[in-house]
Amino acid sequence: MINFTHFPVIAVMGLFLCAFLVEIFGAKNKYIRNTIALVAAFGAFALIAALIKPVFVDGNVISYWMGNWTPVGGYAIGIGYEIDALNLFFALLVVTTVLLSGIYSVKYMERDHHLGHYYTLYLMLSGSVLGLVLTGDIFNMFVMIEIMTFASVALTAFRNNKLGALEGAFKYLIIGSVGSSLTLSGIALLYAQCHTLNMSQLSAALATGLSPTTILAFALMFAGFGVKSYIVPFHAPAADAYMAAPTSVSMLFSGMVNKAGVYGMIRLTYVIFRAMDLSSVQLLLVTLGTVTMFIGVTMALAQHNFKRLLAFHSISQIGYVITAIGLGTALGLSSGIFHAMNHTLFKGLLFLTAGAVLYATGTCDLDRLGGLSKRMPKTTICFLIGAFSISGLPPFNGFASKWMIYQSTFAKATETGNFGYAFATIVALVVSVMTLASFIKVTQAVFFGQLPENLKEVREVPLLMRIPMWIMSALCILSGVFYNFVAKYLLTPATNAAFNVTNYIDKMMGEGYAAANGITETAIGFSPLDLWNPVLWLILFAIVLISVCIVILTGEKERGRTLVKTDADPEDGKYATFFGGEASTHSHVGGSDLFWGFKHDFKGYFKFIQGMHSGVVNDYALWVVVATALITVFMFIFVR
Amino acid sequence: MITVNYIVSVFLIVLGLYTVCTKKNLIKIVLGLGIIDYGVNLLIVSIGWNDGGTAPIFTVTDLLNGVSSKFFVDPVPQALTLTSIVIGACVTAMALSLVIMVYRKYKTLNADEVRRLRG
Amino acid sequence: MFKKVIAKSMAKSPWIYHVNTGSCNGCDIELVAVLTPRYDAERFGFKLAGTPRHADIVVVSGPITSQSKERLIRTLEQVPEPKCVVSIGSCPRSCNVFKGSYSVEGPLENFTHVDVSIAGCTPKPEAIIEGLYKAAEILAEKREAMNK
Amino acid sequence: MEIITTIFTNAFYVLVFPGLLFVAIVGLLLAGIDRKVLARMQKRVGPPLIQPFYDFFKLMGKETIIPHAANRRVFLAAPVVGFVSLVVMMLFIPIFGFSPLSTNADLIILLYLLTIPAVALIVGGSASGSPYAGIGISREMVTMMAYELPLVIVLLTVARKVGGSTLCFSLSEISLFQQAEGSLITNWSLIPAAIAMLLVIPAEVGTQPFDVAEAETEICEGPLVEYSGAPLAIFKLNTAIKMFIMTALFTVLFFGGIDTGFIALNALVLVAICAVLTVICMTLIHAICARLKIEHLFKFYWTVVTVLAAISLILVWLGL
Repeated sequence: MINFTHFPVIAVMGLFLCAFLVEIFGAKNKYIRNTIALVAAFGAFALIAALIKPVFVDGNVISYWMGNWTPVGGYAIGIGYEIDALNLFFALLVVTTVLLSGIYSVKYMERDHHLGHYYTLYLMLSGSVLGLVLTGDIFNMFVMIEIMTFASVALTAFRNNKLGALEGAFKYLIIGSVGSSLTLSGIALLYAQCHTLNMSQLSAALATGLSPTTILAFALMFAGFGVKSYIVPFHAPAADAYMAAPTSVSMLFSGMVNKAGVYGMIRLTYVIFRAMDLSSVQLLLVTLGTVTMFIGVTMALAQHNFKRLLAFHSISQIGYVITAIGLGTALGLSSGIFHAMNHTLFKGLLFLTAGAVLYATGTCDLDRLGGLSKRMPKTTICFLIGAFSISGLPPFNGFASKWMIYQSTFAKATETGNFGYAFATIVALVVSVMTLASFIKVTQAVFFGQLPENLKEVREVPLLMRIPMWIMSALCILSGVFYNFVAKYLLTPATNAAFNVTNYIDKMMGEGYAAANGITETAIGFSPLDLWNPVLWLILFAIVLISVCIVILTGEKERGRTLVKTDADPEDGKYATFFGGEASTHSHVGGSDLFWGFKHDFKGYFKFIQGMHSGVVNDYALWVVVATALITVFMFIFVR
Repeated sequence: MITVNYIVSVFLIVLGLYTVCTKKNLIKIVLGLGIIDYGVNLLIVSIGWNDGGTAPIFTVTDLLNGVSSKFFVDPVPQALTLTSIVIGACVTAMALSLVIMVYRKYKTLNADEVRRLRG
Repeated sequence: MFKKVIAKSMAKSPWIYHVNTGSCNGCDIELVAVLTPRYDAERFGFKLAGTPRHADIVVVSGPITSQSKERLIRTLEQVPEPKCVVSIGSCPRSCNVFKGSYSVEGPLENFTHVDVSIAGCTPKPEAIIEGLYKAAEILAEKREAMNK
Repeated sequence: MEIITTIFTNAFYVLVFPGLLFVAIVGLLLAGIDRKVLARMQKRVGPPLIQPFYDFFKLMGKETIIPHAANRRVFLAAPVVGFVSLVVMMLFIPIFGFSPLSTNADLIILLYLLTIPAVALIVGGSASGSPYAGIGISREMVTMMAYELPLVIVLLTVARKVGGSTLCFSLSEISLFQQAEGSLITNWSLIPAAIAMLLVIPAEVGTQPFDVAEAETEICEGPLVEYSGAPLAIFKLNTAIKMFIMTALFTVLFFGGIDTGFIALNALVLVAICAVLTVICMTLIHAICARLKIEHLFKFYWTVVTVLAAISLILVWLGL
């Protein structure tokens, strides 16, 4: 019998330990360096994956007290780790991202210097996010947030010979620190009221109702986690940092750093304050989420840089997640975390393809790329899978989660009779189409169209960079096709865990503690609806595809059609692009030329929103302050 | 009076936020962050204060006599403050090093001119 | 059976791509007149295609000028097999009044095989329809020849 | 034995009726009706009714040219993927009660399946490497953004109307509801939505006033510029099938509930209604309108059509 209780803390500590071992032993030798980093990443992955059985399948909650400081007299002073299905769900996302990013970094970062520092920071970032997700102590969570901010900032500025990197890192640091200060003040106020830092005890202590102090704490922490998950008024530095960081790090940012913010938000609203049955909090989250997804996607439509475009899409997709978890229903939460998972997968994949393009060509400027599908066919296929997933085309995973989000928002609208939620559904659907539009723009500008002269010699990226992309692509397809499996074994336990606060408190503080403090909620036993059957659909698709292919491809002789010529002479005018009879010249329709009609109709809006993203750090800080003030006022007026 | 502490800490936080939002000099922005940190630290330390309490230190006799009846200040916020101070120092160091690098590349400390990433 | 259906369809649905190689626009107007309600070439399945990739019949009007020669040849190359070339009017046949000009390269026969040549300056729409109809039949024959 | 029968029936559903063969024939027939009626409206004789079949077989027999700038695999796969998704879509649409693949999420699945042929056209055009196609796909995408918003609102309206407080995305349930309560078109609060849907159909299919993406006179057929032979034939077939699918969807949403008792007769009634709808919403508008500019198209859909659809949604929401 293996004792699983030690696994989470070993995973976190192992990552931190290896972070320093890399610097000590691997500063000179790249093999030692890579080995240590990959072993640490894989070790964390294995340790967390080993917890699937006890937590997801058996339904246990694992608790661990640092130094065995168990609660005495109903007061938890020591730092505790508590792993229920919700934590573990996010922890799995974190370790998967870390492992794949680690494999990708080996080749991607090989041209950089001082890689010892890179791996130290990389492992520290991973360890801190894993610790943030697994911890049951709110001050420990804050410390992990701070370590996460440092590591992120340092990694953003890692290629400090580039102008954007320093600037992005500086903005990220300023806004991030303001956000963590907000969180810390919230924690301090909570401590003043409840005299505890343990999340389960806080939850029990707050059961008696909210006082003005705790409402202020709630507002401040809400804003603090908002900054960490980059919902709209707080989103500006994220776009800069994602763009400026090395791509393997951008993938970490969008795959786990902002998922950590989302996790904090769920923990805060569902478990600590148990505020999700308040319609005002629901309305606040759904409004923020809807605005986030719309502004994110419209900003993405206006971008000229591949990575910056992806960064704005990250913001937009987080809007979906926040909208869904803001509904406060079981279906809403499960669709929200499902979309968070899918976002990790497909956005990670897209960042990796962006990194591959950057590695191969040296630029991410949409106006200077084109026609790369001829030179990098494998990357192109991965990109298309990612793009179709994020746009929610069936049978990819984005479709499954988005469809759940529409279902849950509209169900919420019909339940409450509030038309605003139906509006959220419509916005979500339209944003989905706009997402597709902006990825069509990337497809046309980077992978299809005509190959510029200076990119004729581009080669496909090395195998070690393609492996993570293939894994991500496979996960994108599998989690879309076997959606029922994911929903049954991952989403349902996680959703039930978030709602089953009693179990969470009792496991940590001792049996009967929750009931003694007046929390009598029981498990809701949620199970997702059997919405559609993608496997059947896929089989049908295959039947039709095969029959069509038989007719088209094998019927060639019967119809006497001349064969498709593949090895035609490049100089042959017959196979040249049609230019109205002119000789073929390089004439590429780049990214910025697309969607003219759309932008023309909304030129006022685009001018305004692009002007708002002024790039001045003071403006961004002002947004944070104003938004925090508004959230605080809203909470004081409406939260009871 | 403990109320003064709260007022001053809120004042410091607001002052820091004001600095971050309005001052265009990058170093002043970093200083603003520091002021916010001090305000939050003061807030946390004040929370643990108990009027008339002693330091939370037990002598051997106290322990031998069983549970102490002594009234002491809450030690946890002080531990939190120490952590927070360390983190604040790290933030400042990190930010200042970034400012130095930015100055080398951009030849300016004006926030209005450090804005290549926008739109 | 497939072959027969395709060969029959080939004659029933010829799509036209029109190239003006320096015409005076007279023939072009007559070609458009063919599609008007009065003559209605669409009843035979004729349709103007937007690109040579879709075309079956390339209609050339005007003498071949030095500017248009290369472009014409390139366009003709880009039409998928089987294809027909039809010339309208006297200019592609003989260069008409433009013969001898420094910028005229000569009649269309010099550069490509012409399947149907419709005479007249300008030919009447009825004549154009008949010529195109003949071209469509030639198209079907070419298609059947490809089967062997 | 049982399994073999099941496989055989399913294969019949997918390949013959109401799948591949049925949609292809009816789609091409509708396209023929469209062309014939258009010709009669313009006092022409017009092509024979089976002209689209001729076009299709002719294109199948032509040479397929793949340009150098094109990505060969994507270029060839795009039309097939679009075609397959259209065939699968037909399996979700009940022919007055008969639908082999109906689930409780039909409408959303259809909404997404409808985008796949358009995406296939866009990706295929993009893969051909022509700048004309580049302009074409940008217009196609903007068109798609334009009609998607009213379409979403129309579908939500119907779902709300049929499902009441628990909304109903299942097309067979929508059919059953109409059998019990009469066709939805007779409900006055849904008439604006029906008009909006009628206006969405031509943009979805890409017929005359809304065919900015394939404007053959200005950008040489847009995304199709480099296509020839069999892939082009399949794209043309896709357009024809889309015509049928969209009108059939309209029929199910607003004229559902007609049931003669025989599947074959039901299918005939469906085709007849589809033909009438095709004439109304495509041929008629085609005959009287000139092509719009792309920004005008976008403005039209996001103002006039969206407002019509939204009026219906609000009326239905208020319980009228």
